[in-house]
Amino acid sequence: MATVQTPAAGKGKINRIGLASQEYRGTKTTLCAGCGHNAISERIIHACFEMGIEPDRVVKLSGIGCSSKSPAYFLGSSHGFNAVHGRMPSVGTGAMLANRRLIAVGVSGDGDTGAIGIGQFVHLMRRNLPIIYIIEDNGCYGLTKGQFSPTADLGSTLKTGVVNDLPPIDTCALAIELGASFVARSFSGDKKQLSAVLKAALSHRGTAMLDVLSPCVTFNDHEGSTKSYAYAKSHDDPLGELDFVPYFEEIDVDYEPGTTHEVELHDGSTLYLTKLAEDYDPRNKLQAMSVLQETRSRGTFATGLIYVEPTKPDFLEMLNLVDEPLASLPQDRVRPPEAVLEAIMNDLR
Amino acid sequence: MATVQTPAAGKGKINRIGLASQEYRGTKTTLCAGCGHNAISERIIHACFEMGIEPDRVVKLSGIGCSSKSPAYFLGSSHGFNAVHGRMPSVGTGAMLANRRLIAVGVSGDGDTGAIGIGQFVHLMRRNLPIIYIIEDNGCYGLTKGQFSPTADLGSTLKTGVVNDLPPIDTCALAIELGASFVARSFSGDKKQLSAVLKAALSHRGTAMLDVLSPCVTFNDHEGSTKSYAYAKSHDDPLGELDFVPYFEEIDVDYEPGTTHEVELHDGSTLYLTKLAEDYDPRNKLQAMSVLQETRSRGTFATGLIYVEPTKPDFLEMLNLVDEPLASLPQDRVRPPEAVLEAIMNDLR
Amino acid sequence: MAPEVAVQEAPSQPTTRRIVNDFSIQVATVNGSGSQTANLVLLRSIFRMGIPVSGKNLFPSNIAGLPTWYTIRANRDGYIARKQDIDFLVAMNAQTAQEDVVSLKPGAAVVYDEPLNLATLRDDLTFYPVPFDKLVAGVCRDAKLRRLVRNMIYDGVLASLLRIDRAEMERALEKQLGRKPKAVALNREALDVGFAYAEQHFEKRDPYFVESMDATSGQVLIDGNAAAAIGAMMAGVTVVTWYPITPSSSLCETLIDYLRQHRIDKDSGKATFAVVQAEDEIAAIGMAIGAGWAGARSMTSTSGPGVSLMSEFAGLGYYAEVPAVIFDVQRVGPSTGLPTRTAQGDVLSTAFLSHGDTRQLMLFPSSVEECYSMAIEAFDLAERFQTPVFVMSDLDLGMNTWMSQPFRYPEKPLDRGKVLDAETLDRIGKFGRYRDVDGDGIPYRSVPGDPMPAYFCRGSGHNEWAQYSERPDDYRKNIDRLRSKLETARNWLPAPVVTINRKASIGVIAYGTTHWAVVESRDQLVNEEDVQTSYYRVCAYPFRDALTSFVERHDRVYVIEQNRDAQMLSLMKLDLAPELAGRLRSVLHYAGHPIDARTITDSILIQEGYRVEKTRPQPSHVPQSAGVGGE
Amino acid sequence: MAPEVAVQEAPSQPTTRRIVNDFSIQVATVNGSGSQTANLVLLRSIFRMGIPVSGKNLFPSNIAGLPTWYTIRANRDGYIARKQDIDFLVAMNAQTAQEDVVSLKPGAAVVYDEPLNLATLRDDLTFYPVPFDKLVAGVCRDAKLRRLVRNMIYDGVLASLLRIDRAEMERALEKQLGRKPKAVALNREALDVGFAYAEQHFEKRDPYFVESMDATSGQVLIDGNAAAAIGAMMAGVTVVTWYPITPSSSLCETLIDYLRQHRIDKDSGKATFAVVQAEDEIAAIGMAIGAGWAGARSMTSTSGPGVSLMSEFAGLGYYAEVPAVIFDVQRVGPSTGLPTRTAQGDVLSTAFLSHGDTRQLMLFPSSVEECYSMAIEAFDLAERFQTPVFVMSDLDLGMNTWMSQPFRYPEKPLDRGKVLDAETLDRIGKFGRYRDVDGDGIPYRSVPGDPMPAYFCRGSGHNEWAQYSERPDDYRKNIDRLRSKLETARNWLPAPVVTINRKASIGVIAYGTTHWAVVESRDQLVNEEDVQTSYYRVCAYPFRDALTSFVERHDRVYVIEQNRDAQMLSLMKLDLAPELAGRLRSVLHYAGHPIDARTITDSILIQEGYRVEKTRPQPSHVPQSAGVGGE
Ligand SMILES: Cc1ncc(C[n+]2csc(CCOP(=O)(O)OP(=O)(O)O)c2C)c(N)n1
Ligand SMILES: Cc1ncc(C[n+]2csc(CCOP(=O)(O)OP(=O)(O)O)c2C)c(N)n1
Ligand code: SF4
Ligand code: SF4
Ligand SMILES: [Mg+2]
Ligand SMILES: [Mg+2]
Repeated sequence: MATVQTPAAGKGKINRIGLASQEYRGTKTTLCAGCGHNAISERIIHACFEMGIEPDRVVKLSGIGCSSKSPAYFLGSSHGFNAVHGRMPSVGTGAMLANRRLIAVGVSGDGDTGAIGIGQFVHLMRRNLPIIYIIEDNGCYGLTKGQFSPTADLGSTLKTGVVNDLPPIDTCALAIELGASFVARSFSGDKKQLSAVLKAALSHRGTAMLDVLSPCVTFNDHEGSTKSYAYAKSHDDPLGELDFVPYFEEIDVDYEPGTTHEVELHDGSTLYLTKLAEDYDPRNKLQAMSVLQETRSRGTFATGLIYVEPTKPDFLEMLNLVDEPLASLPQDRVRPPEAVLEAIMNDLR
Repeated sequence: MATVQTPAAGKGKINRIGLASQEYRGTKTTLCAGCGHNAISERIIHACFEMGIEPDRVVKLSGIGCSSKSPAYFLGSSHGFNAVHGRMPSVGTGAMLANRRLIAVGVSGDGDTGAIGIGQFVHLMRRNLPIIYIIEDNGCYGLTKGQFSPTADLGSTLKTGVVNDLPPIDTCALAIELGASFVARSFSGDKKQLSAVLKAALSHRGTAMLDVLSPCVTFNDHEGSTKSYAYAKSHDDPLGELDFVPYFEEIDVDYEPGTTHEVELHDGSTLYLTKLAEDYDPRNKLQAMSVLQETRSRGTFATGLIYVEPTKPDFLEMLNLVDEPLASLPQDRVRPPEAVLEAIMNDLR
Repeated sequence: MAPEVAVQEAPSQPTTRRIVNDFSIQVATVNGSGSQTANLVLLRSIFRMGIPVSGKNLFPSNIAGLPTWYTIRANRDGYIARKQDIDFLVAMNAQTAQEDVVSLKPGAAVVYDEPLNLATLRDDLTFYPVPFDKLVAGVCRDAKLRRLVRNMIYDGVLASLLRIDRAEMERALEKQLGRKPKAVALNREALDVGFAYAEQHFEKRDPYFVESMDATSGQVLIDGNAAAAIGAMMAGVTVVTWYPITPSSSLCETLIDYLRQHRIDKDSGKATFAVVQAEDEIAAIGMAIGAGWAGARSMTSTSGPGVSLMSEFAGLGYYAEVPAVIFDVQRVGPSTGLPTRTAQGDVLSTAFLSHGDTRQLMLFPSSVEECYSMAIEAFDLAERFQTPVFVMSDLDLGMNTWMSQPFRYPEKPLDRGKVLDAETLDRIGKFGRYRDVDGDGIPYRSVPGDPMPAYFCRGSGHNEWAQYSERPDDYRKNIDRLRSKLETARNWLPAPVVTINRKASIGVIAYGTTHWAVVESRDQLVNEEDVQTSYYRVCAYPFRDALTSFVERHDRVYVIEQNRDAQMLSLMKLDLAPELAGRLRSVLHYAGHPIDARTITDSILIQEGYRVEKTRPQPSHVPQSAGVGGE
Repeated sequence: MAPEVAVQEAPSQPTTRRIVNDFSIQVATVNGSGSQTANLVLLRSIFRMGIPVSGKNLFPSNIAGLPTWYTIRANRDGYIARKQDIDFLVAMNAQTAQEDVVSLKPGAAVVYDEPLNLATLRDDLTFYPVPFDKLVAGVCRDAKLRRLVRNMIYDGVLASLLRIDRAEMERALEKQLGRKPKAVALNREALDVGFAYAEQHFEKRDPYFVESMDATSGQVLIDGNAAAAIGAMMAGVTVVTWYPITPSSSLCETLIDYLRQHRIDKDSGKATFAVVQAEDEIAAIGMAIGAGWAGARSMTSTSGPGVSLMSEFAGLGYYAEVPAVIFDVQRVGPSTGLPTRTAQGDVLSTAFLSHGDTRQLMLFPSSVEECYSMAIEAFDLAERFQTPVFVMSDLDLGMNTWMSQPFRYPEKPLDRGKVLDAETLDRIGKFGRYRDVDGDGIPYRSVPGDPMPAYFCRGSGHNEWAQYSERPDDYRKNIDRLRSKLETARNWLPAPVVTINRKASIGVIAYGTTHWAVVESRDQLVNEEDVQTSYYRVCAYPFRDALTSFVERHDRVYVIEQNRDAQMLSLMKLDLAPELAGRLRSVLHYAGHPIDARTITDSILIQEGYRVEKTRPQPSHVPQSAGVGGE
């Protein structure tokens, strides 16, 4: 659909491939006004526009839930598949197997992923499938009217006063433990960080798992909730500033040596992380796990890029697929010649 | 069934409740001769006998697989439920809800748990349901003839030479991350350790997750396998000696102060862990996670009690159930009186 | 600006016709706008005036911002099925107002939000414009509250126009907001303002009136999910496992509320029940099966997608013979389909749920009363037959508001089925878990923790002694017994409700919520064309033998259902002798809203060879929306 | 100690009857004892002598140590279905030997392991005791190898007794162990030893002989799973997702082997396919659906429990219109059932797989050849109709060894169905993913990554433009189109194979592996009682119209199937006019082993009013085992 025009810089109204930001929009949202999910859609639109992503290479994938509806609200000219509850990972895996050139953007909810979908989540992470996997995390089931999800914190309350007495599943810790090669946490209210994380995810090859706090204004934005805007704002614990420099831009940042970690991503883009009090290196798995545990026990949540392994082979590489999309291989490459059948038959006599 | 007789010490042929070890046996195994699973059954029989467990309080639960068959081969006079593939956790949860007085012994395989069952595994751990959850871990699907399971190590080979290129799921790390309150790893070939671990698990209240290496002699015991007897023997990395003293026995161990950790379990039994080079305290979650990661990266596997949180409330406690089994509550306690119905009706007018 | 005196563009003459206690009101709003209170107050106040009513909510599968319609039907003759035509529209939603108005039949009345300027659209309707914003501004300052209170104004307007008893309305309001006196006061003011505005500005030009009568006294208003919840509690349910899904969530949510109120042990303060929100439907049914095996009365509740996921476990339940109750509150499929619309589309797939010669038991409640009574019965049947029992409700029944006689306290004690005890063991000799001792196909069972002999329960082949077996004779004997067990069940399951009309050569068969439209349609058939019918209402599957004799009595039998594939008719075809199967005809309705009498009557008349005027195509009530949705 | 000259306790007279090329051999062993090589060598050597054969393995659901029976039927007339009676038993398994011998019909022959001492059991059989342990000790020292090689000795014995061509046997051995010369040598020695022993010690007293003929030349031996794998490869499958389960695992495992050999790009060394062992069946079908949506030819393979788990996704595939091929290699249910036994028990539940008016397409291969050709066709059909296609094989077909003409290279190019291209877009104007442009119910689709307009795929309600919609008219139009799409499919799906016998007033209907017993039974019916039949072999569901005319032609039609619930007959009842449905009768066989001709013949004769001698009850072939098992 989109004709690919080269450069023209992502500054004005047209991006490097000649598309206007408008062309990254979807249909009008039907989510509640103020829903965090809408803010995330905006960030996705923004990141794809700025990165000059070709919309016809993107597939949008989701399960079921308010969050899972949101792929309709961005990248309207990309294909999308709003599948069944909790099973986006398998559908996304199938799509990427069919066509390795696609850029998969998956959107799920904390219920969709953490409850019914946790099995597929585990195995997707383990496979390090190239996909951006976004959890729009509001600690509840929005679309079915506000029940606790498995990311709800211990002691968090529903509007009705019911208290959650199960510990939350930390999807970031799980993803790291299981082998995802890019794991971040962010907040729908933090435009800058979320943009940087999304762009970096777009530059990564492998599973980029983004747990994005995304308050449900209708069912989980009250006092007593640990996923409300107010709570998220005041307990956000950034691991450092993120600065993303895409591969197609001149690097003009200038950090004092020793103050940043510099992570080169798969497509040549670079991510700069300013070091805070603690010297946090997101390439260190153990540190990643312990910072998650530690912030959790402090009652805050670490945000930013938590873990990255930029060169880990992804699932499609391991399968040693031909370069072309399997989906469009012509008959003569997928149906062996008659001689093969004959040889097989001979062998069976 | 078993009439409970008090003491009489678990030494001779009769245990403290007056049962012979024979009475803890099941039907004859139909597993392959030499299968690790059989050795584990033996240990279960032994531990239940020595602990004087009442067979009619035990329910044996399993999914599908060679491992999942094994509940037929121990505790023949206990109820058992060989359910469907990967879903033992939910069936076990239901059973414990129905009757909180039961002692649940679940047996699963690495395929049954790690693949199809990982979702229910995650949520069982999170709930800390009182159950002993044993994974008989052979890194392959025995019953379907030897395919890799999700606990197969990177680089491990099948008999046919096929190499596994996905990282293993570490069920212990997962269980700890998710909230299980007792997590151990052992080896079917280590009678002493496995016995101690099983007895300690029987003394624990909450989820006791035991990942037990259990070589599949038919499909995964060759060179190149990291789950063979030989490999397991030579890469077993015990975290220390375990000494279990049941609550009904006089404590007559005598350790030099500072050389052991002493863990008191729910039923009053005590577990002594001799400290090795590293001072390992299984009550420290972070240490547990890092020892797992570290041994894994060294190519060995840590065995023994990896993590324990003896006083963590279990799922049934959180539900605030009456003391009696729900299953046998009489009608007058479960059907509210007519006045209640009338009041409800009145309210609807 | 709206003129001071509201213009009333309407058929120039006030009609002299009075249509009393026979009309539908439809309130078109936006969901999340809090109109539910106003609608329920309206419903209840008419109900409390003694007039039969029903209230149906047609809502989108999203949380806020999309069009929603609430329809109240009041009918002195007790017809409370959906009616195609709307007589009185309250148009609050700019998005749909035009379409809503265009689809009305001539002579209808419209109360509308004045700025929508609808009166110019048609000249065959009565319009009553109301400046809601202006009026609400006088009642309440707070913008958020205003949005909610605004709706109460149309209740006031309708009270004036339809002559609804204001005292009843206020009582209904108090009932609705009982525990929030401030809210009651505010809303009462809104009511007053609406009432006053209408009294002052409108001349009654439409023919619709409410008048007190005595057809509802003693009755209650309730939805089917709440009714089923009360039934489950009264059945002594002890283990409840669930996973949220529309339209079934409110069943378990209501049940939780009731259990917390009435099933906490007085002395200990502890619960005689366990409720678990499972991680998904597979876990939910797995827990229910595990609990049923261990002797609890267990249940779960779901809708189509959940039933599909439960398929493997449902087969285990059938084959290993484990009791469990599953409520399927049906919605429109296939797949995610229309999650907030009603259907009877899971009948066939549930009958054959799971691979390999599995069969399931189903109950079909038609009324909230039956949601209650069949919930109780389902637990008895599940334990009696040691198998999953599916209670097939639907969204219309489960989530809409129905009137009912108050539920009767159960007379029978709990039937825990054939649970082995010492006495029985003595009588039968050796315990064989799967032995057919009594010749009815139902074996005895023991339960973990009881003092009876244990057995090993499994989904793989087994013999009478519950031992693993691959022997052909063991397999066959067992599966034949399972079939005979279900044969025994036929005549234990709730009996059909049969009305034989001696003058009728035509029979009508229906089940579930279709019943209400059938009741009305049968009267239409007699009144309009003197077509006499008998009626057989199915209450359970497998069917009783009575089905055969019913079909035998009639030349043609219309099976009326809310799905595309004539699912119940299909099950009947499988059971009936072919000659009888040949008498079955279909009336199908599948578009998401509840079936109405007119659809049935017209379809039967056409099939019977009568000429039927083409009725105006049904309003579709759902404007195009490009949003992705669905649960 | 065995005497030097083996005692041959047998009917005292050597028979003069010669029964040539018409007998069943059954080898009773213990699984895991490595008898498979010996059995296949035996099978192949008879086959290579030109005699029609089939080989069936009756094995337990465990890995080692339980009884297993391998049955070879050789039949000069080409009847290769299972036969009830065993003519020649090789009794190697102490556990079952007694039962095995007791269940033989008089006159049968028994080769047995001497220490089992079976000869005293019956005096109406011919016994040939062989001291296997002693003989093998001479061949091989290594204990582990000995266990394997031991079996080859009975091949040698049988070669002598039945007069099997030893050269063919050696060639078969080489074929079987081709790449292991040492193993070949060792086994050849065992063959020789067995042969020599028999030559030296036995006088032929049974009537069974093998003689070369010419009925198999050019043919191949293969199992249905391998055949389907070759078909899938030839269909150009690109994405294969699976989860191990008996009896389907070998389908994907064989496919992987073939793909690795023949679908690696020469130049790049890279794969033109992706295979994923998924975490379970839900993921397997989810991946297949995702891949099908994105334009791949995708498939998965499973058995009953997997199909049940796939239910939700199958409904999504139907409603969102996504192609995928699912092989269901059926085993005995319900639930885990008998994982290593055969059945046709998933027919009904698959037809209605998923809630809410879902319907699925099914193909029914009867032969290995059709496993191949229908695999190819399934991919074309899935893409043509944009829906899941289920290929309903079974354990008997999938895992047993069948002879077949060599498979023909496909003549037709791949049919990728209605994939939108620029030209079509031009022709049809605006792209509407779910528009019925051609009046056949099949819309056009675009594929991610192609340059055509995109659309949003979903399992929730949608209109022609693939926009989310809850409108009743949109819903109804779409689901009616889906029905009409399946109507179109009727006459695209593989046609039934119909044999009209002008003399017949009786029809027979069968499908899948039941076919082979039907072929034989129809001849029995003619030969024994001159009962003439026509035959209609179903190849696909939904049925073609030809079904109606077939039933019309016949007074009574027997539907023969391997399940308890007459599942195919049920589907036919739903489709046929009642008058015709009334002509259907059932012959059912459900005990785990493949159906045989005698069962059919007797059942039809009885139903037709003939007197049939009660045949001796079938041996059950599976001794009691208390082990827990099942997959
Ligand atoms: C199989 C199945 N079960 C249940 C549902 C009902 N359902 C729809 S969305 C949802 C939860 C959504 O929660 P989450 O993923 O957190 O999304 P949110 O709405 O909070 O963004 C559920 C349970 C369904 N659609 N399908
Ligand atoms: C739904 C379903 N899918 C697949 C199977 C087939 N199956 C039986 S056992 C098994 C794997 C067993 O592996 P594991 O749990 O590791 O047990 P092991 O045999 O190795 O002890 C599989 C895939 C099944 N029974 N049910
Ligand atoms: S209900 Fe919550 S999650 Fe759903 S759209 Fe509204 S605010 Fe967002
Ligand atoms: S196949 Fe492997 S896991 Fe199964 S019984 Fe044999 S040795 Fe044990
Ligand atoms: Mg959520
Ligand atoms: Mg295993």
